Amino acid sequence: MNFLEVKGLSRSFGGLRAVQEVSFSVEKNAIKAIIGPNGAGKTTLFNLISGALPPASGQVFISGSPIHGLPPHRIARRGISRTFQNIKLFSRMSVLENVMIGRHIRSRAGFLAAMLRLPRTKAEEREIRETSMDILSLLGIGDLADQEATSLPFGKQRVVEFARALATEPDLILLDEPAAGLNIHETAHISEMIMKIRRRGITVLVIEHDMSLVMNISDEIVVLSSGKKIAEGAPAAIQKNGEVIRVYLGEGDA
Amino acid sequence: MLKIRNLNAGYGKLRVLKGVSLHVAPGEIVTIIGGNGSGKSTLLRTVAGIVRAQEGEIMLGGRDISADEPETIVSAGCSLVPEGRLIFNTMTVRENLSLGAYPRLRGDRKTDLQAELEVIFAMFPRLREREYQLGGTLSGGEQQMLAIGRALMARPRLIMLDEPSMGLAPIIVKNIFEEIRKLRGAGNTILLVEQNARAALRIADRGYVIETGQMVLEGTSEELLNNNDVQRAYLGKEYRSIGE
Amino acid sequence: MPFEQLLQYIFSGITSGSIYAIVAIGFNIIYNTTGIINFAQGEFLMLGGMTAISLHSFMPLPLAILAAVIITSAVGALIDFIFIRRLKSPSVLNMVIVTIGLSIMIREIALHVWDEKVRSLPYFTGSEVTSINIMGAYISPQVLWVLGVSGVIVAFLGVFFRFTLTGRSMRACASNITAARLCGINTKNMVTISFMLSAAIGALAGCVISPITQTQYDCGTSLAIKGFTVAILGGLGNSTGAVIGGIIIGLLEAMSISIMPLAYKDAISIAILLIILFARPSGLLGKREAAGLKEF
Amino acid sequence: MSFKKILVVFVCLAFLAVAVSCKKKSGETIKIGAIFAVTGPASFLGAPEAKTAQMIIDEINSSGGVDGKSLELIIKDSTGSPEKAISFAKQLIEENKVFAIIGPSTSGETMKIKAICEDGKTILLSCAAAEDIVNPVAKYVFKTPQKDSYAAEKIFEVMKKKGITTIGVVASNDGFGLAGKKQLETIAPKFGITILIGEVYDKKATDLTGVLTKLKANNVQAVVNWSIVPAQSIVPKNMKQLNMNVPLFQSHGFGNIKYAREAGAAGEGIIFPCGRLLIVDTLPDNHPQKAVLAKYKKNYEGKYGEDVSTFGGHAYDAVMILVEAIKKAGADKEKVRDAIESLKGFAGTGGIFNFSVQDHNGLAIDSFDMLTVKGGKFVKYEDK
Amino acid sequence: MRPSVYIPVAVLTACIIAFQIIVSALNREFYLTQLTMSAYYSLVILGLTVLMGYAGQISLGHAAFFAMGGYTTAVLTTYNLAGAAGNPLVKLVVGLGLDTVSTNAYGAQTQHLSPWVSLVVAVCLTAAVAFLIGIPILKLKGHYLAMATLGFGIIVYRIVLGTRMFGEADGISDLPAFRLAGGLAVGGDPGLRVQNYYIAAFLLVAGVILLTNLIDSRPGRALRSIHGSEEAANAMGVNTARYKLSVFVLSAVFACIAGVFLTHFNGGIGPSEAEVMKSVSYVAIVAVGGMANLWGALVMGVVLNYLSLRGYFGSYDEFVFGCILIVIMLFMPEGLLIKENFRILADTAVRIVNKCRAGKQE
Repeated sequence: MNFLEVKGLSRSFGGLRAVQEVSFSVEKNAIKAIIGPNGAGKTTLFNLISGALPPASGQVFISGSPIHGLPPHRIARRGISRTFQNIKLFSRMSVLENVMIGRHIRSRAGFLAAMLRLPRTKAEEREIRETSMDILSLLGIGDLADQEATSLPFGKQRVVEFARALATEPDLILLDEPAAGLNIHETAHISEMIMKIRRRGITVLVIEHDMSLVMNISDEIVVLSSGKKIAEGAPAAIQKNGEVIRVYLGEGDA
Repeated sequence: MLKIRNLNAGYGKLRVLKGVSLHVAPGEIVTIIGGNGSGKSTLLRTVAGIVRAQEGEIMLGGRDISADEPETIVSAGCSLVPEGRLIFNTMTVRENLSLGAYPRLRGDRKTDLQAELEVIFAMFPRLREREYQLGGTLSGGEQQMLAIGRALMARPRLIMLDEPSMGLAPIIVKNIFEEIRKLRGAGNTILLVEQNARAALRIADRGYVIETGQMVLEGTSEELLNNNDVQRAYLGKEYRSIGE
Repeated sequence: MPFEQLLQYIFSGITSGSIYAIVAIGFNIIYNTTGIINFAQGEFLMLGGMTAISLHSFMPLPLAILAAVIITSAVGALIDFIFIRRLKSPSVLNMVIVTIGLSIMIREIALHVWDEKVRSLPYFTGSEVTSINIMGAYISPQVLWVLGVSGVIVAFLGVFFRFTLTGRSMRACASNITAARLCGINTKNMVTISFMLSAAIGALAGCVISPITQTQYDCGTSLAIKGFTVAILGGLGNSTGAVIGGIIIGLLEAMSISIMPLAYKDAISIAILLIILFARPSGLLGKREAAGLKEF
Repeated sequence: MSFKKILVVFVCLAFLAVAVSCKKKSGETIKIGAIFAVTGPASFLGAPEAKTAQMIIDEINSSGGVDGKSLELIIKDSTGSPEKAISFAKQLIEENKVFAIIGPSTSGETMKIKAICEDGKTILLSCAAAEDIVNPVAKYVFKTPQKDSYAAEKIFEVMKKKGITTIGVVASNDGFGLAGKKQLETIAPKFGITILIGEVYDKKATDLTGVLTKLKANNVQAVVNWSIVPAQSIVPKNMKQLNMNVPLFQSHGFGNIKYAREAGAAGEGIIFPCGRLLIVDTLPDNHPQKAVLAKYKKNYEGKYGEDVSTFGGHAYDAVMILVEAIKKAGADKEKVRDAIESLKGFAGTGGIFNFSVQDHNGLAIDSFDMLTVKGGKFVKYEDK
Repeated sequence: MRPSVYIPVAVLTACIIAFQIIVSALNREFYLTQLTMSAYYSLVILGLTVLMGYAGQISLGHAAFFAMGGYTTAVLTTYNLAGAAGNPLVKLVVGLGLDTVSTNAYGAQTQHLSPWVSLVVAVCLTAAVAFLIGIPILKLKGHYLAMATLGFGIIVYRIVLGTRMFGEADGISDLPAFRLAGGLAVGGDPGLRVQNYYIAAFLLVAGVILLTNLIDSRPGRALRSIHGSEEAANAMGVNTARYKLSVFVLSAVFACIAGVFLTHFNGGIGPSEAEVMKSVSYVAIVAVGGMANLWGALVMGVVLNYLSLRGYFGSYDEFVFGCILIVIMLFMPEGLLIKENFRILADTAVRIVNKCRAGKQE
């Protein structure tokens, strides 16, 4: 049984059929990349998997149990975490606090306990803080903990988003263009981090444009075009796929 | 025609462009390629006046427009076809196009709108068929044509196109690029930002490569197409060579 | 219920409904170009009415109304120049608070300029006792004026937005402000025009309803709340929606009177509005996405 | 930026100034507090009341004061909100140590501060109408407007003569309207009159055709509108608009010629009970109130350039009763209170006041006359 | 966790005590009356700040919750139990010892429900109503949310104004004092003034501590994340609908408690407490205080209400309020009491001092 199983997922907006009958699966602890031209429906696909959008039809299974149609916060509790293409960090909160939100599903203090600051809550809070700091240090931005997250440079914000997603201790992480807007060094750093994540036993699904990154890290690639899956396979196979070359890489002068 | 020197710009505290310089000569097609988030759209938006320039100068035909409002810049002859097209969904094709001529209609009420529309319709016959249809009901390619047509209605000296191929099927992309090539033939100057680097470089005279808000490379299209770094990062050359 | 009586309730509902609709349209004009609700909209009605009443003491009625409309739209422009333009990258909440502040200020200034007493313009045709019999129900000629002027305003706005360059550019601003700027439209001026236009419409409405409802320095607030209700019910930014919403609320109120204590009239109409909102979170004719876009 | 700096500093200084400043006045003065709804929804009561009170105090001071002492009036604007009235009452009693409080304008506010004045042993001369203010009698609380029940009785008397038996009542949803409606409902059976419909409208109502249609549908023989708000001129207009040709009775809240003028032609023939302030010109010279009324009307209209109203008259009576009592008893709160309680035959604008231990209003039913509108003027109503 | 949070609380407490000592020494204790009232209104504003500033949900109907608290206790504690001794419910209440006997202003004894009971009833009722209407209302956004909350406020106002049980336009008067424990009581008697000041101050300080704790905790962060990006918060596993609802209920309860206490302190309540303008002014004060700034809201709440309750600006009260709104929104959209403004003030003060010194030396 595959870890993540996507079956016949479809969704349209108005007349635009953003995702049509997309199916694929991801094995436990694999890195799978989704590529395709802008507007191919990649981000919509992520939104469907993470529950941000309900699918019009189709199913999503995680370890065999269905998660389609669940609200995003419930899906998050099933161990799926994500980052966003246009970075969505929480404004007016520090880097550390942003990452601490990631610990939300791993802690349980309620309103009353928090207001009264019960001993149990204090202990939990300490745990949240320490774990979050650990993650920041792991990703090498421990020194930024007290900065306001949204005032950081672009590259750092990506790392914070990463840290936040990791703090949920996910089984599956969805990365939406993690290298967008980053220079070559930062991209290299990101690719290292993705490998690090995988070593922790986390399955990775990544949307990316940077071909060098994609080809380097992914075990398998799904190619989308105009909402449809046009190819799936190992990087080497994808590179040879004529259809992919025609659609994705330009006007087929190969 | 357009000369940018040491331009800094961004949103709030975030600085996206860091000392960008470039120039476009009359009658040229110049393309800017770069990854997502590298600042190429911001560059066009800054020239158009939508994003405020924080530092540096933008000379359009010998005048600094870096502090001007967008409407002044349009009147000065520089139009932007924005990313995502941004047509007026709730208005008809005809209304969309006529608003493109807004600055001239305001200046001179007698402007022969119909004649101007005919020029655009001649260029994009599909739009004539859809003249009284609402903009929002057009297909992606038609919307892109409408956006370009709307910009042309202002009779710009310089047209800036932001990702015209975005979200379009390959065959439509091909058409759009064909139209762009024709525009140059008609004497327009074009600054093109494109993610589809190969297609862009193929119709451009010169190109720039932008990375995290800085120009890292400049050259003729030929040079850039053959540059190793460019091939690796933007043309997928590396694995293509593996494949070949 | 006999037919005449039903018709009488319908007249009553349409009268108040068309007043609400005019206020709501004023809201919509500004909302469309700026994305904010101008809570001082009711004060435009009050200002228009009050100015016309003052001017009427030494000039003929049509002239007084015209002058009042011009003066009020100048006030609208002034508000934009002095306050709205100064706001740099404001949040919706900031804008709302500013317009609330403006509404309070205009009201209090009016109190000290005019005093607390009620005033009214004379009936445009006929007098207080004139009454027209339509199929057994009675209606004052001034009500016909209100209906007529509302109709003219709606028609005028329809023509203005569809066929004039300025109107089209304002629609363009409503549709997509960035694209409008890229077309060379001076969006700031459009905001000024929208303030002037909605102030002028408000002032005209204030004059037409003055003989029936009378004008007092603080009559704007309750009208504004009703107008806001109607604008939301119809779907923000949608003028057709405003007219439909206004008539619905007006009729609902009139009908509720026939079966329920009058004291709960407002509570009933608003409760129904809430129920409609829960079913259709963007109002009757509102765009669904629009409701989600404008956040505080 | 520099402007912002100036602003920040300015705001801080302003707050500092507000915090530090303490108004201090001393000397041989008697402080009188006044709580009126000068602005806000009840401003048509509070504004003339405040103007009147200020005018009389100025007059008295310029003619040498009372007992050789000048009077100081501290007016507080409650905007008609009970919580503000509470705050001001406490402030006036404890901080300003006033001799007595005039006002508030509305019954809701008065009821809230009744106990406070009682506790603070400060005389309260309310300008609000509700009978609850003086029933049960509180030692220090008085009121000057006429009783609602008398007004209701007066109205019913006329109706009875006219042979009216079924009526509809509309009232505004403020203290005045609701109290009046209650009185009408209580007293109607005594006169054999049935109230078919009793409705309450919003004090800011702008159109009442709906509710009047309901009345019309029930074929009422007369309409009573009990309120003090501008809707008093809307009701007659709407009635004419609906071609409703039954007589309209209003309450003593109609005592402002402004409302009759707003109603225009529609206002003709409205019948209402009222004090005699508005028909002073037609009173015989030997009428005990004539001199008082004429003087007040002349002074007020001369000073403020607006028509006198019975609301201002309530404040006039309150101040004059207090002054009269101080003249008699000197500047001693307890003695003045006793003096008010024993005041007899005092001619005010509202009528002849005869206070007693049980009666802290002091007006009898003869304080009302029935008036009507004729030719845009108030005249005494004559039975036909 | 973060000691810095307790420093302002300590400073506030010190200020509260110092103020009382000073005014008592100067024999000007009457200042405390309106300060007490302002403190209760500020409690409403504190609750609203968490809802608006931190969770990003506007409410233009908060006066309704205040009124629900005030009216519930007013109705329950002015009902004379002795007059209905035969009623089984009354018997039960008396049997359980939930009644109290008070002496009213006219010297008569009345037997009524204990304010403790009415406090509990009011809080439960308000929480239940807030919960029930919150479910559909909080699904709305922006102007539509504003309208819905405004509408809720209007409905409550109309019910209060149109129902005989609530005294219609006159409201309810002659509430008994709320006897807490050990001789402490909330009531209008001048003798209770100092202790009432401390009771109100205690509630306010407790409110600030509780809310500060909340904001800097797991649920607090979740609320703030909703304001930052609802989508991202959701993706991190925050049940945004539930959190919005909880904070709505919480802030309603704050308003309700303030309503209960202030109504007992005032001895009565009128419909003006439920008016739309009241709700609007609460929202405006939150904005003026700086939205996501508990301390700003607290200070502005106390100061502005205090000035208004003292009638400082006479009939220009509203006008001044409008001016303050506009000026602050135009020039300091982040609020008046933010660090930057304090820095400007400090800088200017230092510069003035330096100038004076320089002047002296010359």
